[in-house]
Amino acid sequence: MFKAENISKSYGDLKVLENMNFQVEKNEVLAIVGPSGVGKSTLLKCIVQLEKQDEGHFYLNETKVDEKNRIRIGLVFQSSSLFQHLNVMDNLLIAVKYHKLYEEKEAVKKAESYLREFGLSDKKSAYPSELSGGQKQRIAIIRALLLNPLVLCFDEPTSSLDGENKTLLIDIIRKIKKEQAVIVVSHDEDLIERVADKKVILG
Amino acid sequence: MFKAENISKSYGDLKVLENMNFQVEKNEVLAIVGPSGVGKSTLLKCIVQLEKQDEGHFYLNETKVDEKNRIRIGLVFQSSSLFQHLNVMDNLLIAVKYHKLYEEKEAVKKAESYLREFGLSDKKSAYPSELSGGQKQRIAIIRALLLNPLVLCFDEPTSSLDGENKTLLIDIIRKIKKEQAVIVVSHDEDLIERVADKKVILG
Amino acid sequence: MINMLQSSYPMLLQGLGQTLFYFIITLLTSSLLGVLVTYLYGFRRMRPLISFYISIVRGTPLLLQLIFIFFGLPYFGITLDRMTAALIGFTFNYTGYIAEILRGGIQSVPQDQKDVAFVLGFSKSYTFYRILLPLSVRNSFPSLSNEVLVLLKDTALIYALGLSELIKVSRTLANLYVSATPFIIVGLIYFTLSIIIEKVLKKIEKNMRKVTI
Amino acid sequence: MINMLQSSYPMLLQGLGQTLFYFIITLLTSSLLGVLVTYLYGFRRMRPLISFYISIVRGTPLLLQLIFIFFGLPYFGITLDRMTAALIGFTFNYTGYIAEILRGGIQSVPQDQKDVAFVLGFSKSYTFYRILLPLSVRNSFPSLSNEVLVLLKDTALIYALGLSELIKVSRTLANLYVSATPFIIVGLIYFTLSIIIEKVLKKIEKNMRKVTI
Amino acid sequence: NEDTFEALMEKGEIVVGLDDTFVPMGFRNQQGELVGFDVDLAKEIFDRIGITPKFQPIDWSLKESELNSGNIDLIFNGYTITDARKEKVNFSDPYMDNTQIIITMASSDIMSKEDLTGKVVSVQKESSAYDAVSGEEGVVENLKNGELITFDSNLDLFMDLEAGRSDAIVLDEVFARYVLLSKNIEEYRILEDNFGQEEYGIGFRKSDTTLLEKVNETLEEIRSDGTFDEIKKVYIND
Ligand SMILES: Nc1ncnc2c1ncn2[C@@H]1O[C@H](COP(=O)(O)OP(=O)(O)OP(=O)(O)O)[C@@H](O)[C@H]1O
Ligand SMILES: Nc1ncnc2c1ncn2[C@@H]1O[C@H](COP(=O)(O)OP(=O)(O)OP(=O)(O)O)[C@@H](O)[C@H]1O
Ligand SMILES: [Mg+2]
Ligand SMILES: [Mg+2]
Repeated sequence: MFKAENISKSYGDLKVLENMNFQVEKNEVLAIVGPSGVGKSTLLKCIVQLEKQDEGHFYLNETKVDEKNRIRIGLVFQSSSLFQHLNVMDNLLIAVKYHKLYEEKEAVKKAESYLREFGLSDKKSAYPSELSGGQKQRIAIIRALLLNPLVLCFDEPTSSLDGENKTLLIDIIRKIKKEQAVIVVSHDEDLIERVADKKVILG
Repeated sequence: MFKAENISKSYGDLKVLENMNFQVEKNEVLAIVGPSGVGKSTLLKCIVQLEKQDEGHFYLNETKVDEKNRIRIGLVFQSSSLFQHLNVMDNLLIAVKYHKLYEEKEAVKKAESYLREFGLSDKKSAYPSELSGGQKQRIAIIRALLLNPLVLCFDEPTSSLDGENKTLLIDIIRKIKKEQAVIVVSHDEDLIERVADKKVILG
Repeated sequence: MINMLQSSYPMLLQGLGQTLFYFIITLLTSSLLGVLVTYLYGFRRMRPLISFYISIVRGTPLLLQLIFIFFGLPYFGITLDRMTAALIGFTFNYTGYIAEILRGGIQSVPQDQKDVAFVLGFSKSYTFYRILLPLSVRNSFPSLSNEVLVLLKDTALIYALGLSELIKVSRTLANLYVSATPFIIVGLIYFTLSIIIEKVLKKIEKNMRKVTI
Repeated sequence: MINMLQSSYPMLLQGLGQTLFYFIITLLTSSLLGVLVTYLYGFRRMRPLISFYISIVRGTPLLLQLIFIFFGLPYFGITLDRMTAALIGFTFNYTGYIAEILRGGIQSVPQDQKDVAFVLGFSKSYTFYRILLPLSVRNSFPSLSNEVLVLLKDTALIYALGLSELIKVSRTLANLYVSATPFIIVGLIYFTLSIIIEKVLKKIEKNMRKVTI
Repeated sequence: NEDTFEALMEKGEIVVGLDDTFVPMGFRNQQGELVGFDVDLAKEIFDRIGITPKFQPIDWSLKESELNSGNIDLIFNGYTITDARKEKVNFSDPYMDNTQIIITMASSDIMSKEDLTGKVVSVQKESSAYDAVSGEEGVVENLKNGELITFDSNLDLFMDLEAGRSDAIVLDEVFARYVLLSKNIEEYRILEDNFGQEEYGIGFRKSDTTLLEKVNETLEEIRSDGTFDEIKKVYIND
């Protein structure tokens, strides 16, 4: 389903990724672990083409990842970045609407159901600056989930989540992996243990 | 040493903190725990006077916390906010220099020793935008430590830290608490267990 | 002064009408085109051309631009009537300044906002229209307001094309009455207009700021 | 044209000197005062006063401001010589515009930067000088550049006080030679000056941008 | 407001206000020196009175403000005598006549004032041409759109005439003759009709009566001894 072949990446003199190879299939959760600063986020940025790797290629269903098919790969950033000028609902729907994934009504229904699940129903019309750290993180996760990507990458998804929300996320990951390949970057050993099917260790 | 008396705070209709009371002494680490969105960060912001509580007062060594003595209380934010236009070293030194806590030379030495401890010696002249999540978090922690506050508050200090760095931070907290009162907000049960002397549970 | 007002108000009114006409049309055309130019600046290949255009606009006085369009173009076989020449000149000029302000606003949109738009798969135009432009306008609103208020007064330059507006009327009246009072009157008219425009702009700014960053 | 240049370059040179004199002095004074006004805007009690000042500056044409200072102030017992009146007028005006641009730049500094400065116990002035101002200048640099380049050309308005600079020289020459060529020459001089200033500004901007946000 | 003559004599300097772009009355030559008929005449007059003239260029629109605020002591630059101005300033005896002439392209079918009906006519703003044309009844209303176009400078008039946007222009004969020197005069037509004659005078503050008398006396002297015509010959070719 998704494959990384000989990926290398440097920032100036700093070699961050060197000749990385891994593969992840539908129904699998791949965990990427390693000490802080080793290049985990950089790898995810390369996967979604936000950074260009110096060498190697990624493949999605046997096709090289490029401008066209990269949008089938989702990423939840380490610092959950919501659009500052949009409220929660608009943040959730803007991409869904743009890609016309489903009808507006259905999109709203899906978004609302996720919000309910994560206990955020009362924050629908709040702006990002009015949310707590964990609330922002959950909204960013929901936004990625709504897009139904083929591969979904999470960068430290539980960094601001309490136990209950973490369990909820784990349940969701277990559910979506049936249709999607999932990549999780985290320092949270408990999380890794509970969801990961395989592991890549960096550094 | 530090005391919170009848603290209440609302955002509009949303009651976030209600009649909170707690106390923390030198040689103590107070943990504040509770689900995401319950008001932990809000409480810390009130402590450093970044937000004004609606009711109640904080006391530092029996004096009300106000514009004058609030600067003896340190806070490491949940999303580690470094000054964008300053490199790591300048970020670390700007406040120390401003408050003329120690001589420039000594300050640099201290900063360098912390950077070494946290494995960041090679990032001295990097800008925040060139750092990883965990690196930023560690710099923000070092900046707070250098200021030697009477009370030091941490908001999710390990959210992006790997095991090794977390242990390092725990050691440091144990060391500084001899001179300072420490307040830690975290969802990381392992961290709380290892450092907390007492707990306040919100929500 | 009251006396002078009474006998010259038709002229003043007409001058005011002209001032407002050129102000409003230019504001509309150059805002729209300014946004377009800012958008095109996002394409690497367009940059040299746009930079060149901006250099011309900012490198020569608006007055000379107007004079060139009106008196110079006829030598190249293009003879425009006064109104068209004035509107083209103003639009040409203000589009450049507004585009430059918006470019600045976009540069100060935090990188993470741009990254998210990219990862969500938004096209360049959608990112521009839904993310960059709104944040940029918010960032640079005071500068844009400056520009709007300067435009109001720059319309006075149409005198060079033989058109008549407030300042010109005041000069004519000053000459006629051999008195500086018309300048004071026109100053007050400008001031009143500006205060109204400023109020409107502040209201817009406040509405945008409700959503804090 | 070459011929004309040869015989009239002393006049052009003198006009250029005057233009640059008023440009440079005003740039310096109004940048400094603009920063000061922006700083004072941080104090709630100063705001009404500053807003009023900005309204006056933006609400009336610079030309009228100059005329008022030179011809109006003597009625209040303050008589200034031409140069002083011109410099005061320009500084008064540009300080307002620059302050407004910087205020915008400060508004778009992310809240977290302001929060950190507060928690680190920085005084208002230190926060302004070390955090807000640098970030604001970076945010609003293209708008500031616009202002600098407009100033270069606005210096032409000193003709109202009987002072002479490039545009005035071009008028004189145009009358002398009964030709529009002097306008073209002066246009080219402005353009060259602007290109140089723009280059310098771009360099500064790039240096600031090296440090990406 | 008092008579400043004594004070001026004491200072030994008198400030002459002029528009230094007004060819051929007062302008700058290639070297940037102020020259012109009025400049030379002023030098001659004040030489004889025994006071040094200092020439101060001014914005023509603000001439009376300059005079009354004391920045300049007199207005001396092809300053047309009008009734409105007489209320604000004192004029010397007129020293020169000027006609407001009408110029068209030679190919134009405009032959007389009457032919201006429905045409575009331009004049310089705030000029005596403007006053003359708009002062004549039944002229402006009959122009195209019922308006008289005004431009910043007299040179603009020629440019607009050549561009074909203006059908006729009205301006000072003194200036027009100077301009036509450097153009091909065959391409233009100066109509027989004109918009009247006017006189140039020197403007003084109302209170400066002594100065006015002195200047009038000296002016008369200069006329009668032939110096006036000598100066005129240098700048104005009839
Ligand atoms: N734009 C950049 N310029 C230079 N160096 C960079 C840049 N971005 C990242 N780096 C460096 O690359 C290395 C890898 O960064 P990355 O963010 O991938 O780490 P990470 O594994 O995600 O760490 P963490 O667990 O702390 O988030 C770090 O040492 C970082 O300093
Ligand atoms: N500026 C604001 N306006 C309105 N509501 C706010 C604002 N800031 C925070 N809130 C709300 O106040 C509540 C408490 O927020 P706070 O950031 O203190 O939570 P927290 O306990 O730190 O959560 P987390 O563990 O997710 O960081 C949240 O429900 C949040 O939505
Ligand atoms: Mg990372
Ligand atoms: Mg929090």
